[in-house]
Amino acid sequence: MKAIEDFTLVGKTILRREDGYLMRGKAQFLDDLPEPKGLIHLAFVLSPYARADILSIDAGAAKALPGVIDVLTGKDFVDDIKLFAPVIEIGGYRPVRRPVVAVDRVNFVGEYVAVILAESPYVAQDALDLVEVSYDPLPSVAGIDEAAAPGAPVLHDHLGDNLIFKTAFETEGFADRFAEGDVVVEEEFRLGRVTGVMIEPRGCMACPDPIATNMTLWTPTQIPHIVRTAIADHLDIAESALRVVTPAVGGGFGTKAHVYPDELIVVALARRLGRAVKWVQDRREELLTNAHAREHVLKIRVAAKNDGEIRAVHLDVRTNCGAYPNHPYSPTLEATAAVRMMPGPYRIRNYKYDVSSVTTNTAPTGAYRGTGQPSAFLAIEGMMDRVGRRLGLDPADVRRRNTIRPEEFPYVNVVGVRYDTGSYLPSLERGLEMIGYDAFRAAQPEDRLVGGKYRGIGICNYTEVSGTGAPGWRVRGFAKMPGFDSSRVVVEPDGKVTVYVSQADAGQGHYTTFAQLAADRLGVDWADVMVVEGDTSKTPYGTGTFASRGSVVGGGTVIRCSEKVGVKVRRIAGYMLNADPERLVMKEGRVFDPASPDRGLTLREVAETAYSMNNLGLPQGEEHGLEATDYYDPPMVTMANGTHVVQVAVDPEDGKVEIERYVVVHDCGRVINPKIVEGQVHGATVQGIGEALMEEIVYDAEGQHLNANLLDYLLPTAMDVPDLELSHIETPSIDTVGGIKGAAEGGLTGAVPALANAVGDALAGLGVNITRVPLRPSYVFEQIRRARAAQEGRT
Amino acid sequence: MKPAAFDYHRPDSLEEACALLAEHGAEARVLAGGQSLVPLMNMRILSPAVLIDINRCRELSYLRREDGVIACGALTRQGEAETSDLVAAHLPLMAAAMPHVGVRANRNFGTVCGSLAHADPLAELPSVAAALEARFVIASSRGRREVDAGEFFVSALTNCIEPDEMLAEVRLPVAAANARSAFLEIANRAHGFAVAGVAALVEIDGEGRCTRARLSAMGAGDTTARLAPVEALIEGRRLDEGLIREAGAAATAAAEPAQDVHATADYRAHVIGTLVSRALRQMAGQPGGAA
Amino acid sequence: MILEGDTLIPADRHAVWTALNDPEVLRDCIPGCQSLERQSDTDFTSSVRAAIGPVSATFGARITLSEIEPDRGYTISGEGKGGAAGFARGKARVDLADEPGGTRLRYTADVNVGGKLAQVGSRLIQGTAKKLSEEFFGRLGERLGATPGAAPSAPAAPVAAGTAGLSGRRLLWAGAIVILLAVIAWAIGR
Amino acid sequence: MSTKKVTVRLKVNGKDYVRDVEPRYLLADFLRHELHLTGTHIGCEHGVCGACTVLINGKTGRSCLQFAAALDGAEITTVEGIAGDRPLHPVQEAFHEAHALQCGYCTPGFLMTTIEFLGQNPDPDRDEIRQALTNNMCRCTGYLNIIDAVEDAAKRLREGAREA
Repeated sequence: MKAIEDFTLVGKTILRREDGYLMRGKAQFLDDLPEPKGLIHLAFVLSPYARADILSIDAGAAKALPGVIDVLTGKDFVDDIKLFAPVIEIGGYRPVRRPVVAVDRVNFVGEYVAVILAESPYVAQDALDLVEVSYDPLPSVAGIDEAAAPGAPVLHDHLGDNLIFKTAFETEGFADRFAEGDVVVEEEFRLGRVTGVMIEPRGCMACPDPIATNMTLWTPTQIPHIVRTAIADHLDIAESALRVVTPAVGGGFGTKAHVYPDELIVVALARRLGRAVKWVQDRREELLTNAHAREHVLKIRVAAKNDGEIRAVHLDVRTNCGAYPNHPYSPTLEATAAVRMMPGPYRIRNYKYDVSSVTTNTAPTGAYRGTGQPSAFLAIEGMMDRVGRRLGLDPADVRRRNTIRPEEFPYVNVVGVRYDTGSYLPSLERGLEMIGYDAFRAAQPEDRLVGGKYRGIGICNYTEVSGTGAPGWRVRGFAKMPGFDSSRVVVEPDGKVTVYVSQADAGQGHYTTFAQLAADRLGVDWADVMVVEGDTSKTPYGTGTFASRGSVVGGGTVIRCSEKVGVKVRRIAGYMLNADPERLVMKEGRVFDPASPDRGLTLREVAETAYSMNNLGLPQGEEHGLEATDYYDPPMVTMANGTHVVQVAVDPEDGKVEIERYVVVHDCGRVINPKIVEGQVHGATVQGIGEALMEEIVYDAEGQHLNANLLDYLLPTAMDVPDLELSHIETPSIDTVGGIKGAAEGGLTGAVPALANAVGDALAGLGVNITRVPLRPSYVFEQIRRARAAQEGRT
Repeated sequence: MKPAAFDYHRPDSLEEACALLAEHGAEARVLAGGQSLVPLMNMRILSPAVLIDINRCRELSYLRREDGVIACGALTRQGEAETSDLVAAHLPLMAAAMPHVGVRANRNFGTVCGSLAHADPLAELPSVAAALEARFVIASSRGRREVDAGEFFVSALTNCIEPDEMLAEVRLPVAAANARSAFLEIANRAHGFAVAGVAALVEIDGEGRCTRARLSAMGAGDTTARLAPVEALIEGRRLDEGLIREAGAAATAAAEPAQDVHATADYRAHVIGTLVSRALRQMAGQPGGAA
Repeated sequence: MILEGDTLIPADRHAVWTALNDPEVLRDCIPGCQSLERQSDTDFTSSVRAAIGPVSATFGARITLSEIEPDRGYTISGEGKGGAAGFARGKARVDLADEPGGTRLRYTADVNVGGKLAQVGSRLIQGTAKKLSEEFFGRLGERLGATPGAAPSAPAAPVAAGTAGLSGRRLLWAGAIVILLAVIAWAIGR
Repeated sequence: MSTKKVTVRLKVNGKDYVRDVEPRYLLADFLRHELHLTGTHIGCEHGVCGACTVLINGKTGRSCLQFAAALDGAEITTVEGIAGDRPLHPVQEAFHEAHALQCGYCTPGFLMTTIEFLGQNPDPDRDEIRQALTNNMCRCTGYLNIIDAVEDAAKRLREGAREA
């Protein structure tokens, strides 16, 4: 990829154009859209049981309630919605399909059992209380270990057991290489189950539209094109007859990058009834039924030489699929992300992994910011500390010993992923320097007790997968994941620019950054560039905005497409100016030869020619119009990187973890808009603080969800957030267009392991071994108490 | 998540409110600030047939000093108590607890009496009221009665108010000149939804001896109650470090907490001990008495 | 959730056993019980008016006895459904043993609260069992204490005892039967 | 229980409205669906997240925990009333310049909280700001830029007050 050397706007902070209408309350989120006449409001009857047979559903009283239009059950959808399932083609994956509304059997608490159709949301809720469902409860299973145990209740009979996915990988001669280690260090790590908790829950509205297309679905999704294809596949609707539009989206975080049963249901009902149908999720439903994530068990064995060199790693990852595979990723997503990301910034050449996923009577799990990476780095970064402790080496030195050095790039890692560029070692060094690592270690007493609190430092040096292209999805079995994204850039007759992008913004600032990129390439004022996205009828097809792909793939295609239009602009301008198009430049809304800058054209003048609005005519063979379309399939993946270094104090009297210093070094290649990148780092890091210290969805052994509300599922508040000390390194990619790497997930990926390691370091003097998150005070306190008791027992 | 329908009444006086309660009894709920009630209604954990909105009963909105107590009416907002000079001057324990009660938007509307009537053993104000030895004035068409905290708090989210009654006023004894107080709580994050907490008040004489101790712990059991063994332990003694530690251990031993998604019962018991020790340490170091 | 506990009842074992199988005694001792009828040797139906926290309602529940060992113990199962609010069901083993001063009643209950109640009502559920069981054993003790043939002069108040719990530490002590009823009540009373 | 409607008179953003609604109708729904002031968002309906925060008689309140009927006669300010169609309010300007919003769903609530807070504490330190911001939850920004924005807004308002 030829590097772009002449960026003008890229790298500059431009304040977001979205802010004005958002701050004036003028943005239209799903539930803010004007309601069509005759709108039907839906509510779902949710299963209270983790596993049960549905014996009968009596909706008589509900149907009799004034304002209730109908009450439908699973059987009512069998004919018009096919069994719902993602398309996954990878060895070891065993497909499971599900009805969108349960038929005869429920498999998790919150599964849809019946659908209320009512004239108002209040009446719909009234009707929920009147539907009598008779269940025959069955034995259920919620945890990974329990679901994998012999004799466990089996969710899906055709599988024979609960193992929905299992695969393995091993480098040549692995056992021999492993045996070369001087020491073997083993550990098992666990991550709690979490979810996105966007402040805007989900919802969707389908509107029959007999004139334009047959149907418009409004849904705050990160993947409008994939939603359209999934609905077309499952409902037998022509893709041309379905338009999927994302209104303003109140946060996505991967949770909104799925296709959900309700999206199929509203479209099916709108089609059947010829009326608009809307459903708005409430917070309880959000926590019960949206894709959850994590709940991973990682068993890791590391063979190391006495000097700290990691000789070989064996990683066994087990994940909880939930009751059904999510759409479109299935449980393979986090599982394969974890094992493929584990090598991270390290020179690990001998690697074996086993990975598996089991079905349980819990909500389906799927994508959430960081996907698999917080788990992978909790394991490998945790082992860096443990290898250090075992060998009497500083954990920073163990990392230095194994980190890929700048001169080794481009580097292909052990699972075949190419690291084109990166600042793995400089980033680590800068992070350590910023926090004053050496001084801290020098002053740290052996028992780590300073002023009544245990103090420690945790490091996470991570890589962040971003901008995955078609080959990157294909190698992991995602058969229907396009991988590419696309754009159409139009110079309008007045010389202003419209950019249509296949992505879908959920707060990332695309309306500003994509304008910035197009303006940069076309030499116009960014304010003259409008951005349109999140509408399948307006933009060309593409993958969407998740997995840190917006800037890499969306940005890449906007750059490419703008340059394509630029070629035509210069061709027409060259004809008009009687100049060599190759010599012309576009700057400040004009096209001219730098040798004679006074003799040029405005972009508007060129556009008027292109649109036949003057008598100048076009060169021979040139088509009218001034636009281009581009489909950009980026490299397999592009690795960003960074380092989190955290200093914590743990109070042994109450188990509370206080973050005293928090340093982030961040390298996402070419930065488009620094302020926006900073925002991504802040947001992801704080979600990581949440995951590390407080967030967890709790199921009891029977599969009952115990905290589907925001009093019991805790999100960080402003008081939980330390001021971050943030530093950027800019190491542009040489593989992607513009050198851009993704930026959205590293914060979370860095925070979870760094915090766990910091607490582990603080308590290492006591002999406490921190192997799981979240680290709530109750848990930390218990570890301290046990360790102290054990110490007293020894003395 | 929308509330079920209800019949709505908006009396202008306590008398009218009591008449409505007499008429509707157990079918009715009193709406004041709504910060505890309405979430339960939205979730349809609670769907009262009748709502009696006392927000127009202006006579119930007051904080005033009367013979050694601060009287707080049923309609007095938490935010008013938080910024009240009377509370700051005479109820320092309550003043210390106020910032922990929900968040600003909750306190702007939530009432002191509403939180007390909600009787959440993990809430701040019930423990404050118990430590202060508050008296609860319960009104109905049958008349008024006054009970203490021990009688008022029956169990988790259960008070002693009969269906035709309402909490009309809480009477909070003013702090003695030699009183010191401390309020501490701990949560799984920096602010909000305590896992445990302690409201403490001690009086210390010229010799540095604790002459009176009143402590109540949040999360120590299924109801708000004082930590009587701790009080008995420290009364008449100097608050030195040894006694402070002993008191913490006594609090841990006295607590009978429950386990939930936030914390184990063990943790709660121990952290209540920790908080009791911290509170006593804090009070021992406070100016005001001879130390 | 597993709940375990025990209590000393000031009456001899046979008297306690008889009481535990006497619908009339149970009705009098279960707080808010309006009816408790024996449908067969092992099946009861019950209607209870209960105030649990801010929730008060009348509910119906089905109770079944099994593994009956006269004068020694039985297993009691209950189930209550609360429609949209969820459900509660549970099973408890109750065993009786002689002890100076009366009869030791031990119970192990496995109570499963599900649906909306479990998801959003955790604060509300806490403590309910204890309150109701205190009342239940208080009344049972009073009643048996007053019964001729019961162990004399033992205190009528319920006796706290339970030691084990989820955390191995005085989690809850409560009567199995009443815990079942309490959570069932909870499920219905919204 | 009846679904009989009652008459509600509210002054919202300086304008008088009269509507007949069920007593159970939440203020949030009233603003959004009766008055079409959809800038006030619903996030949890149990008073925790703060997305629905509006000013009720000058004080921040959860519009998901208030019945419109019970507020008969009250004055409400929603996000639409902060600047109206005029240029951005200094608090909004500060949010814009600090990049204190991403998806913007929670932002109306944060603006309300900030306006109330700075009215009571015109020169807060960062800890006080953090404490005030517990009134609302944001999942995108990690709060840091919001804290910066409130600091900056305080400065702008103090300077504005001096100039006036």
